[in-house]
Amino acid sequence: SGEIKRFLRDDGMVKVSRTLKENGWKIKQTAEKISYEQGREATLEEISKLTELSIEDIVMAMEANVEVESIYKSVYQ
Amino acid sequence: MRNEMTMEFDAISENEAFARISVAAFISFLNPTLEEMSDVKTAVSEAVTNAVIHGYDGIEGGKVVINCLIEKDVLHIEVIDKGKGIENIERAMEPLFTTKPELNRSGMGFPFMEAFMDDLEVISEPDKGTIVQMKKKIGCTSWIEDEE
Amino acid sequence: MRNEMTMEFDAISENEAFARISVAAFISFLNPTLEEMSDVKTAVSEAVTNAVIHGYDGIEGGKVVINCLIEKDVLHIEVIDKGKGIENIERAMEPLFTTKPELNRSGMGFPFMEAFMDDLEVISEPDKGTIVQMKKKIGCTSWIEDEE
Ligand SMILES: Nc1ncnc2c1ncn2[C@@H]1O[C@H](COP(=O)(O)OP(=O)(O)O)[C@@H](O)[C@H]1O
Ligand SMILES: Nc1ncnc2c1ncn2[C@@H]1O[C@H](COP(=O)(O)OP(=O)(O)O)[C@@H](O)[C@H]1O
Ligand SMILES: [Mg+2]
Ligand SMILES: [Mg+2]
Repeated sequence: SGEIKRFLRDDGMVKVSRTLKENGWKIKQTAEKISYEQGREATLEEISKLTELSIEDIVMAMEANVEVESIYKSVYQ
Repeated sequence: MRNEMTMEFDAISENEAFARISVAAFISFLNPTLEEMSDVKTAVSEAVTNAVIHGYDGIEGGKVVINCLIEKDVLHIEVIDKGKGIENIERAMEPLFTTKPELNRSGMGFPFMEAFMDDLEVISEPDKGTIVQMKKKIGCTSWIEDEE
Repeated sequence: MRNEMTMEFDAISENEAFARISVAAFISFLNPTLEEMSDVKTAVSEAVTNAVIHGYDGIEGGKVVINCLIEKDVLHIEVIDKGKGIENIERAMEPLFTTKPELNRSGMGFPFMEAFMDDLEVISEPDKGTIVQMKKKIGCTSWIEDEE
């Protein structure tokens, strides 16, 4: 729908979404691994150490994921 | 530890992502989990969207203010608009209640804020505006322990 | 298109990343290239670091203000502190000039801001504070062309 198109067009971050999405995948894998091993949620610092991504990159990558989720949300609305 | 920020921006939907990312970046040094970060982002998104869509519905030039205060491991957020205000706050906070069904609003903004944050308070006056106050404890305090 | 935001935060080094990310998020709807984005982030980082390290050197409770205005495809940024100020602005802006060699400062903050932005102006008064004004045209205007 127009909503999704506007969304993709308006957001400059879509341009960098490939790396961000790859990072997003790496972050989620790592978070799952930590929470499986520790029996609790992984923190930003722990994820940063294991992925060698900066806190800043993790914040941005998680934003890219939010966007993917929002796109799905608008699709199913 | 105390850290404070405040931001004010044009009430346009393009700024919703900006607000959400800024708050996420602001709290990141508290060492949150991904889930805590995403909870806070969802709550901020809903509150800012409400300010833009409902508060300034049809009003040009509105501004949204976000105040963030971190005190120890508790995050306090206020999202403020000077728009139309809410007549019946209790009813507005009920799940599925919306005054904009035509925009596909789900009426789940306030229930989400309530679910994802530890505390939610809404102060509003018709034609004066709305203040949404939220609190959340960020669980992992390793950063604070590291402080000398 | 016009879009404006202003933010104020505690002058602590933890907030430098927050400021940089926020400005990046604010300009992202202008559809910048990665390079433009990174240029702006570098300039903001340098200006905020200067406010914290030089402006409020040894002063508790200082605040940094960032004003951002997007007018068409031009970004205007102001980074403001109410700290010590600069006695000789011309000399301060010279490459490699630093009053803090002991902190491994490179003296390249102002030269970087000048290189990465299209325009740099510094207004300062001893014991009043410093205003760093920067401008940059963001090249990709597809978003603006698409507007009806
Ligand atoms: N900032 C605000 N200003 C004015 N009215 C608001 C504001 N926020 C919420 N409301 C009112 O409360 C209702 C419920 O809000 P919410 O739970 O977010 O659902 P929705 O946004 O999907 O309608 C809205 O439909 C609107 O009538
Ligand atoms: N906001 C400020 N307040 C006071 N002095 C400043 C400020 N910004 C810069 N200066 C002065 O200008 C000098 C040069 O700044 P800069 O080029 O960023 O180099 P550096 O930060 O590495 O010293 C600083 O060493 C300092 O003396
Ligand atoms: Mg809502
Ligand atoms: Mg410097």
